[in-house]
Amino acid sequence: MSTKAKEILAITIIVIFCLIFYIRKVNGGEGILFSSLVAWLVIGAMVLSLVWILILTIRGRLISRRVVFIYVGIALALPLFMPFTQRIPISPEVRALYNSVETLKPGSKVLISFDFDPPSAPELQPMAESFIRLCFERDLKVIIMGLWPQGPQQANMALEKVLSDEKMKVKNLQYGEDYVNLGFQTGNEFVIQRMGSSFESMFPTDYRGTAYDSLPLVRNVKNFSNIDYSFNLSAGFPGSVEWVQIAVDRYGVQLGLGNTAVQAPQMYTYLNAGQITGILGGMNGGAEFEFLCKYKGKATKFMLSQSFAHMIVIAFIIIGNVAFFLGGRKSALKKS
Amino acid sequence: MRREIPLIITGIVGVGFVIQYFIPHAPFSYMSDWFSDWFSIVGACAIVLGALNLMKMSAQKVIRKKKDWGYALVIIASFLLIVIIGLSEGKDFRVPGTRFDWLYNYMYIPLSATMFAILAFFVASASYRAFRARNFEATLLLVAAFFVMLGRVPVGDVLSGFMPEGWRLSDLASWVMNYPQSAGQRAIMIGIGLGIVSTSLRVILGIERSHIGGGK
Amino acid sequence: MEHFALWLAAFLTLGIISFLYKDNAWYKLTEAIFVGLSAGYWFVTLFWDNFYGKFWIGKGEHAYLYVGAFLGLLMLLRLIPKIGWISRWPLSFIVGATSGLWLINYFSSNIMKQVQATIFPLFSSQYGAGFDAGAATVIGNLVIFLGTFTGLVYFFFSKEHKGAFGYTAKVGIWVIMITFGASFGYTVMSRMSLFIGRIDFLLSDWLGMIL
Amino acid sequence: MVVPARAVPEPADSLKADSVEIIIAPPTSPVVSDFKYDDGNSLILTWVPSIDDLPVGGKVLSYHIFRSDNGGEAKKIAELIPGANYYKDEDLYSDTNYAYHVVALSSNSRAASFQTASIRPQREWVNLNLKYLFFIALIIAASVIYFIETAKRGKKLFVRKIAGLEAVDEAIGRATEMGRTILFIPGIHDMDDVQTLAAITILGRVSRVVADYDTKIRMPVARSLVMTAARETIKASYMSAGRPDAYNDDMVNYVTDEQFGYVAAVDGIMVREKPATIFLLGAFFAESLILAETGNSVGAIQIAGTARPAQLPFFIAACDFTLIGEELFAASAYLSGEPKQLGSLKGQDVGKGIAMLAILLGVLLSTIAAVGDTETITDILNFITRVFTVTN
Repeated sequence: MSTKAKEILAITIIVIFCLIFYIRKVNGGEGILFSSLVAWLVIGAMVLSLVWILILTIRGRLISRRVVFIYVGIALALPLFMPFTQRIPISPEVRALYNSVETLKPGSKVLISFDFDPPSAPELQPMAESFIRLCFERDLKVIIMGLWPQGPQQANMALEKVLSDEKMKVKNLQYGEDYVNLGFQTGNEFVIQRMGSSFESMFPTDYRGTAYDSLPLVRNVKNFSNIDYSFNLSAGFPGSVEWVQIAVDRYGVQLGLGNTAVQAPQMYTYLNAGQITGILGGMNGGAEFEFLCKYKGKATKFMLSQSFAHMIVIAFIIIGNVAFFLGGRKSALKKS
Repeated sequence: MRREIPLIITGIVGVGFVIQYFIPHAPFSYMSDWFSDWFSIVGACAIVLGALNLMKMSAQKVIRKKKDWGYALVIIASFLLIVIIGLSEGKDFRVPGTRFDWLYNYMYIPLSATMFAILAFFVASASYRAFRARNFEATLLLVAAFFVMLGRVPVGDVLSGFMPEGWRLSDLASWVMNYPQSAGQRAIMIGIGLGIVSTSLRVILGIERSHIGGGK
Repeated sequence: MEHFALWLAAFLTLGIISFLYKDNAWYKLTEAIFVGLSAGYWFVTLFWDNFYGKFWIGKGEHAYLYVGAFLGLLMLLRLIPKIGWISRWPLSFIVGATSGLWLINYFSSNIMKQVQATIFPLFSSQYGAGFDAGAATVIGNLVIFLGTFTGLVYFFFSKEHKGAFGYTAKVGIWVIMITFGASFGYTVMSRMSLFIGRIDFLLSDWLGMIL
Repeated sequence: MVVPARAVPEPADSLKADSVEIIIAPPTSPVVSDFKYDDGNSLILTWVPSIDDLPVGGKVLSYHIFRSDNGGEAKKIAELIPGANYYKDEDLYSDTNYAYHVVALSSNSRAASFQTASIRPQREWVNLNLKYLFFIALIIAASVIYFIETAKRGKKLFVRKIAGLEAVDEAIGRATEMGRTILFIPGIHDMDDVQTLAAITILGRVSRVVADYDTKIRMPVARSLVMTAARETIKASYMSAGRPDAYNDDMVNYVTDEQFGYVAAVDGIMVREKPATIFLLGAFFAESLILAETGNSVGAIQIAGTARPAQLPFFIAACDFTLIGEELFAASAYLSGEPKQLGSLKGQDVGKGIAMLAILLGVLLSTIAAVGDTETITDILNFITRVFTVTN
């Protein structure tokens, strides 16, 4: 069979597979969960095949990129079907953040800035959800804004998710009194700077177009001095660096950060200097925070995939190095 | 003159923006705010040039029936589609429920999020190929990556569970992040600062002039 | 419409993923859609947010905005080949302003502040446990001090990396390598989670396979 | 300036009708003074807290600040926590007179201070807080200029080899031999980023060689302004190589401003055109590894450089040569080989020398001060710290 025919066959199979499952979903089909026996068998098969690859590599046959890709795909997808949970140790910076929110008095005003867009949502959205949930549980008032255009949209998605919970419905939280979404404003760090004198000048209306004055929650909020705590969910510029440099350094705001794992290392300098109260770094930080909030959200669910992916990457680094040392240094150095 | 005027503009404007840092008095105190606004407006005008270029290149492909001209046609069509919808919808084009928002949610997000996400695969293949203990430097890189990677997931602490509290892999990872990592970052940052000062100075002094079609 | 939207999103998602296998017609199609769509997206966004939102709305109140519009207009003169060279003026204006702003901002944030942050006593009286303990902190402080110092030696351009100077520079590059390793290790995690998000879309939102 | 201004959840404005009134002493000696080195829009108010404001068992629950504009009615402008003894009032006008008084509140009584004198905020022309920063900047800038001038007068300056830059000629030569294109990616930021500027200046050198060798160069960009600047640059290189006819505007083309849309297109170009040499220089974000890995998979020689520390490890992993941070900015000077450009690198070294000296002295002195506590050493240390502290 020619490559082309194989490709067409593969695509046809995938399309049929998708159609079957889609129809199943539309007809109310439930999700699939492996039994632990199946899960262990899958893991065993993966480990065995990795060993086989190791043997192949030692014999001098370097595997191609595509094989690595397939392993990553499997390592990320299959754990979502597995019934395992793992113990999550809590790092001090996450606990510090949790504690600083916990010590706020009920009724305190918390400002949350959503400075990310959909591509970073897998990491930051779970943090947003559990943070908002924690605020509502402790009767804190939530003020939302965004320095990225898509931020407030992400905030609305998080709010919708949190408010749909039975526990929250009982509280009967009202828009404008218990929480408010001020929307997006262009101007990057200048927005923070100008908020230092007046929130209203930057957000004359909320995202719905309601005037700032007619929102009971923020009517008396002039600037940062009326905010008790702020939390910044950031995936880059403008984001955490600007919040620390302007809101914290100039206006003395208490700030906690939720960062993508890429950005988090740079923020440790601020943590050490005492400029921020804590950091949630990446999905791991999100999962730890969910654990402290006693809530099982997406970060916890995704952590297993995450751990698997890590193990796969480490396995491939080991395989690469074993090949390098055993299989003759020169041949291994050539590009695979 | 065609060469001198741009150089003079660069020099004067450059010096002006350095000086404004030291002068709290208006109008100097507004200069950086102003520049940020000016730049957004210039950017909005300049994208016309870019868009026209994209259309021209694609149209040329279609007209000359070059290889893959069909895809060039798709570029033109999708560009025009979103521009016409976006401009006709007025300034609230982003509000949920608009057609622009639909395009954004069901086409733009999947595309950009997936392109970003395939990075996961490239990270793995780069690790497999590049992280080899070729020499001492590469080994250090590898070892640091290894510890931080393991220390940042729960598995790491399970593996090092035999160590007393405070000495586990996650603690080691934090230590590496806080100390050696900070040190390296700092050296790099100071270096970058100096590089930027010197490059900017060369530009302001007119020694570096290639960006305006310089040469001698 | 809901069904169509989901399938469309899935079609585009899989189209991009197919690039991992090889360059193919499906990817080329998604790529073309992506390029056209995103260029248009930015065109519309810049028009409404920057030109309309910033300039058109604000011009009455803030006369200085006309300067931006004027520079933008000069930029557009490029479209007329004969006087296209005038567009070098706004370009030099932007380059000048950028150089000036960055020169002083980076001088203060990257040089002054980092140097100031590195001035600290090597011995501290606050001890924690384990890696936070006294010894680890003292060693850590030493590492920061020596690492920053030797790292700077590595970047020296005026001297060949030879002799004692060469050894110091060597230590510098070691510290920099550890820095890169650590950032890499930290980054791997983030990159993995991105794809988990897409799998969640495909398997959960689209096909309903995950609980 | 960190102002300990935080809202007190329960304002004591509405006095509770408690049976026993808790009497407190008023805050004393309120003084208002101009906040230095601003555009005449802030004042700073200080006072001595009430003697009943104690850290433990204090009776003062909060302070309220009142302000009267041009002798008008005094209005409450802020509520502060106990222990506060100063307040910075911002957003004022330099043509208005302001007077203040401070009120201490217990749970059911209040005690007001005297009113301060009435003053106007002053506008200053020079921010003297930045004098040390100015001097150090001046020294570094002066040494850059000094070395440039020295070089102009013909003095030979030594600059060590930078591996990534030594490889540039070879990389271009390779593309010429193979008859393939050179791909130049200037990052995804606009012209308002000095990294992009650095990339464009390097492009000037690279395209000069390209023009000499008659190699093909391809440069897709993500910003319209970068497109314009890059065209000017390449055109100038072809002119100075004496081959203006060989230049074509299509060498540089705009793709899209969107980060990943751009990546998708560049990846496509890489796998279809299989360039022999790829330059990745400028401001890069998450796309760095996607580009570098795809480039690697088509077997191109890759020279990368950025000042984004987070992306450098990926370039190191996937590219043949990487310019780390400062090296990116040194590249165009180095490649030009012009003495005056090299002079500027010497100037940078002076800056590094100052930084290293300050760090060395600072760490040494602060360690001695922490152990021995000698007054002179503490004084010197404080001076060094003050020199490098930036206050706005």
